[in-house]
Amino acid sequence: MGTDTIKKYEKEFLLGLYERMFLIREFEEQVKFLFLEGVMPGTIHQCQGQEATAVGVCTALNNDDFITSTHRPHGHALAKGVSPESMLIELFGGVTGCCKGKGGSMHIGDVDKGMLPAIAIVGGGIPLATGMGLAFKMKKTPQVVATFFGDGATSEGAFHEGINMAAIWDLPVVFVCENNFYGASTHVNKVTRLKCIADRAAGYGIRGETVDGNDVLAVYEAAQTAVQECRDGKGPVLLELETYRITGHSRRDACQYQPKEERERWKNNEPIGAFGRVLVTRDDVDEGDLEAIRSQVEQTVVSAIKVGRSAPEPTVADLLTDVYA
Amino acid sequence: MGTDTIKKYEKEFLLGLYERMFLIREFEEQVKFLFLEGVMPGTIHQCQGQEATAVGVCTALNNDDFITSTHRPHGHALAKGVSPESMLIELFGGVTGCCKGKGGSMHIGDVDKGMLPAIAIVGGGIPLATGMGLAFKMKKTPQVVATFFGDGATSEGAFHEGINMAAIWDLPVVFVCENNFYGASTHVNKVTRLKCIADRAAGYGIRGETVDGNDVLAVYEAAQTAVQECRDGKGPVLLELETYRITGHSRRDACQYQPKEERERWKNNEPIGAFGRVLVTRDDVDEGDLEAIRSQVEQTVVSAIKVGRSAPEPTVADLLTDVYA
Amino acid sequence: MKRMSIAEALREGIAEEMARDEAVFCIGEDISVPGGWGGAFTVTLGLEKLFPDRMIDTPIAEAGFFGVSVGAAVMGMRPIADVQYGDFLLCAMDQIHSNASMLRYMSGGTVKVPMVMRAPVGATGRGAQHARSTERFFVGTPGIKVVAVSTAYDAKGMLKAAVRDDNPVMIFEHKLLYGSKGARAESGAVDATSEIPEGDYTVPLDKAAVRREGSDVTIIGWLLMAHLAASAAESLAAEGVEADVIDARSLSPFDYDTIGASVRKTGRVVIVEEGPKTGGVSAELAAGIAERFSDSLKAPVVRVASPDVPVPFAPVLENAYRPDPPRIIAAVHGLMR
Amino acid sequence: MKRMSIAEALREGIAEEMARDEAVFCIGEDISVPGGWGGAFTVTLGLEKLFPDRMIDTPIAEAGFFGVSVGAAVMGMRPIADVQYGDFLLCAMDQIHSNASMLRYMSGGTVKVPMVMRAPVGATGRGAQHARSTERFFVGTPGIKVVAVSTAYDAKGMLKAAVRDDNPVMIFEHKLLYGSKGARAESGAVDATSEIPEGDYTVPLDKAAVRREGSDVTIIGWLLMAHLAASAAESLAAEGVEADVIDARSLSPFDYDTIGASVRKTGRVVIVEEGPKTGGVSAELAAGIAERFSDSLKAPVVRVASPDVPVPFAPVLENAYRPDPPRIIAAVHGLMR
Ligand SMILES: Cc1ncc(C[n+]2csc(CCOP(=O)(O)OP(=O)(O)O)c2C)c(N)n1
Ligand SMILES: Cc1ncc(C[n+]2csc(CCOP(=O)(O)OP(=O)(O)O)c2C)c(N)n1
Ligand SMILES: [Mg+2]
Ligand SMILES: [Mg+2]
Repeated sequence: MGTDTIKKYEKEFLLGLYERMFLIREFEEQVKFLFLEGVMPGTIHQCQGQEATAVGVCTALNNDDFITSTHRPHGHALAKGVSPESMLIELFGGVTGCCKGKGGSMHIGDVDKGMLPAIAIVGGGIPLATGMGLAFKMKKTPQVVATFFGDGATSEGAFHEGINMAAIWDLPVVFVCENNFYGASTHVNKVTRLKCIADRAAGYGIRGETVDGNDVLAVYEAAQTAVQECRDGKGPVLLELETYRITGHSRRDACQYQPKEERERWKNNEPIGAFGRVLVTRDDVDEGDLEAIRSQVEQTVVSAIKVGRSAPEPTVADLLTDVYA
Repeated sequence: MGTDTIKKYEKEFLLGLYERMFLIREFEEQVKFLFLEGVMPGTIHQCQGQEATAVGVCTALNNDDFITSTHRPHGHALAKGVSPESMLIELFGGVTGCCKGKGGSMHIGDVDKGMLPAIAIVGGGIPLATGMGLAFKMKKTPQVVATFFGDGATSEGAFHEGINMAAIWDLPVVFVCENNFYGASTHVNKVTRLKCIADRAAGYGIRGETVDGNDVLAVYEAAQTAVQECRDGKGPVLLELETYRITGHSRRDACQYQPKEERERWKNNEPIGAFGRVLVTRDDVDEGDLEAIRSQVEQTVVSAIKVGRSAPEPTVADLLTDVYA
Repeated sequence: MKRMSIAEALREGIAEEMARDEAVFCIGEDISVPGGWGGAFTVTLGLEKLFPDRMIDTPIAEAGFFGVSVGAAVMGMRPIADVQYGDFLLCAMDQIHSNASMLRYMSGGTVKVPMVMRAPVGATGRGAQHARSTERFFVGTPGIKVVAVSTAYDAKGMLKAAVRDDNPVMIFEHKLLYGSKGARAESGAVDATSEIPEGDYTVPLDKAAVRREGSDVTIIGWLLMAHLAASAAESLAAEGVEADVIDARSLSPFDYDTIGASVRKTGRVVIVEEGPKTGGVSAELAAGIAERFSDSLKAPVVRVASPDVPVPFAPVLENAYRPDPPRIIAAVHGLMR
Repeated sequence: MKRMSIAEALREGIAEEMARDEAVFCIGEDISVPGGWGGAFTVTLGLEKLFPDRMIDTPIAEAGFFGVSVGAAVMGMRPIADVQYGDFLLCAMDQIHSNASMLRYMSGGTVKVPMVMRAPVGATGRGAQHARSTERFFVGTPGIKVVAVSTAYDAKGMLKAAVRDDNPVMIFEHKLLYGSKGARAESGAVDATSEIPEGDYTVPLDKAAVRREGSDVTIIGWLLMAHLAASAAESLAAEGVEADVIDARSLSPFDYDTIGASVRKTGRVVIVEEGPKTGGVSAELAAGIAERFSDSLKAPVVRVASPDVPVPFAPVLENAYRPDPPRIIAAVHGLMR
């Protein structure tokens, strides 16, 4: 993440990236707290440390572009513009949540914001993204879909089938692999002989690229290029974003399968701090600007939590609705 | 298929290859005839034109090595040593067939000869082969498994999942893709962007190789190398054997989706005639030797058909047996 | 009016719906290859000439193209996904069950998935893996509607209703009923042709059909078994036993109005199902009838189904596997005793 | 004797079988990663220390590793395949149904497939895709045996019997019954611990268990529902209604001897099932009981199950989805009227 790159952009744009990344971090940290406190139901998969992938990719998309997501969807949703209130209500099982309390953490989504309800079956959302790309192509709209999935998902048959069909039909789909080096507790080196997942692209005759997923601008630029290729009918593209979750896989995971020094190294390289350090090298940004953003975001999350906690629950009658259209 | 290569081998060995290929051809032609005559039940998928792949690969295997097969298994079975009688009885639904009449054409197999009952779900047999390789590795036996599948099967998730696991565990599995350029009526160019299927190997970090699948010696030598690599713990390997079926996909298929001149070209290059032409360039082989083999094989098939047609049918009581061990 | 086979009627229905609505498209393996067969049973033969951009031939990748259909449907398209054999639905099971059927509910009703799935079932001399009656895996799946068509009239009408429905609809078809012709004809085929009226019509997805009226016993079947039930009923009539024959047709939900009216009249029920008895569709039907109409039942519901074995290849075994009129008649005799 | 949870009992059973027979091995996702969790619910925790070569962590590829298990089994190994959530069986459906269950039959009995499949089911606050009760997809699948374990004693004994069986055996386990500890503990868990005897024992795969005796009504459940049935029975006893509580336990085949003895005694049956009512396991059970024991039935069999909806996330909805003692009691009251 160079101080040169950072000069190419408007201040507002850069601070916007910072703000959205910090929103994700703060959201996740508060949710973790609520969860450990025992007031939040369910199980959660969080993305602390991976904020740059969600924000970098989604910033390269238009409002009417789409994303699909996984069991770890909070960051993607916030980055695509799903409101923190509607998400927190959902996490608390409230009837006014983005899925009326029927989805929960693993199925967060909001089609009005361009996000399909997340698919928690690993790899299971990938063919859907191909289908969305097919719809865009058949309808001749200029929309693009970015489909997030993990390193672990690339071992699933659904990945293979979905990406191959997007390739043969030249569909506008950006396949975004967030390689955080672990699928649950299993290191990626145990599940593929390849050095990098972007090399899988060769098996489908499409372009693949490995990017520093903790560098939000690098992600943004790679995503922009990929999105443009897709809009130009030159898709699909496979983007591998190398990152790390600096929290557990789910729930109360102590991550004992990760070497301590690896964990420390990545913690020191987490994307928000790193971006902040580069940001302040600009003449027109100082630590105070960042601090102001952070405290404003903290306020946003605090009040969203308040909304979430006090949202009305569904009634038992709601159990039977929304099965059929 | 060079006249040089042909000199490296013993006459008996070469005539054996010829004999087994011709056995497959004759078997298939007679079965086709019986089928069109209406005396043979079921549906059939035949392999005329693809004899060199089956024979080349299986000749590189030991008796206690294994193969798995597909909806198009007759050639593989004959090449691995399953008896023509037991197969014909099976095709006629006889109780003394290799699967007691319960399997039929698409599930031909005989574990005593090293052939699992064929799996007719496209791609579905591939993970089984990986599991067989895993068993050999865990039991520390030197056995190898060769798994046959078509070009069409490489689009299935089962292919991806199965080959990847064999790769990460270094299993003794030869993945044999018989690329006959069509999956049913669909040309391989419509279902992958790749120029050749062997390139898929790169996605799994294993060695891939494209071989002239109508050259039985080329197939044999490539298979031998692959099998040896597997025995040495350096597997798996993906072999792509380019060939062509000079008969229909199944039943009464007139192959109108294949360009006529393409069909003609391959017919002229069918492996048995081609091998015969090279064989007779040896001083110690002449057309009479080949003729003798052919008429002996014809006898074998005629008498196998006789056995097949007159084999006793199962009784209704057999319906309920063999469900559980 | 013209007489059509199920394959022809489906083809005409698909063509009409594609002409009516640009969002409708077909997707599947070998469905529109020039010189090919129009799917495994000729249903889509030639449609690529009419709709060159909306006939999508896929790789052999069922999970993939069912998932693709879901994604396209959510974005406003109306895919008709064609699986060559109902057995291969199992390859796509996760996409159908986890995504197609549940997305609407998980999204709190903000998403809809208007897709049609077509699957040929039935034992037809092909051995165990191309023969299963896979209705059982989808009946009772919340979010999916399931129908089974046994006449050309229903095939066209229900196909059209399914395309217009905003939910995933699975249509089961039977290989022996298509009336596929030429090289794709099936031995042992049964005539399921109908007079097809001119012009647009639909057949509701939630109504059973009474194929024959009688007051002594109710015989319920679907697909091939509806035909065999009718033929058994003819034989029974010759001996003076008059059967109501109901083509259950809508398998999810069942039409308990039609079924109930018959049960209240006859008090005796035989359900005929191709496929292993245990855990089949007729288990639900039998339990559902017993729950609703036990006061009218003169005897427990009888299920005539296949034994609990995979489908065998040998014709003599396959014929014994498939319920047939003699077995249906014997069951009725047992009930009338 | 020592008191053990289901997770501990399964672990001990697996370890004993692996020690007894070198062909036994475990395969699945995250089952033996050092520093990991021993599978999603701690069942295999630490076993890699005892059997470093026979604990196989796989990529996330359910169809793949179930297929791998089939292949290994056919070659003489005895895999225990662990799926993290019963929902993911749907990803492997084709491998299980087309290969594991049918290979023996298709081969005319020349091949056997001795494999164990373990699957945790049940709604536990995780939303629709990690919550399904997938027993229904396997009950009645010819070639597969299906059991469901609701006590630690049974878990160990049936696991061991399953490993020794020469057929594919699917073991369903319930997330709320494991007694997983520490970071993997489940909120809402129910005590399913047992005293586990020293030494080897097995529990047959085809016998139901009578958990409580009474003569007024038979309540049949399995997994969590067996516990809730027992608890409902206690409340009923307080009002003078004595229930036989049967843990169906062996779901394929059902133990109609044990069930029949109870039905003949009580004449009234309530079946309790987690999962959508239509097309569930209790459909078969209800139909099967009606067929066999109708002379003893004083009223039609009653099914208490979940409504026909996917599993909702909000706790208030999930609790309404899951059958509970009040609903069981109400069903019994309805029957006794
Ligand atoms: C089909 C399927 N198998 C297994 C799981 C259980 N599971 C949930 S998340 C996870 C790991 C996913 O790893 P990866 O794709 O790398 O994503 P990450 O969690 O690292 O974001 C697993 C195994 C699942 N949800 N779906
Ligand atoms: C999962 C599955 N999908 C579809 C089919 C139907 N089908 C049978 S053979 C075949 C084509 C297979 O092509 P390929 O793998 O190239 O083998 P080939 O027939 O050329 O030998 C198809 C689509 C099947 N048997 N299984
Ligand atoms: Mg990961
Ligand atoms: Mg092919």
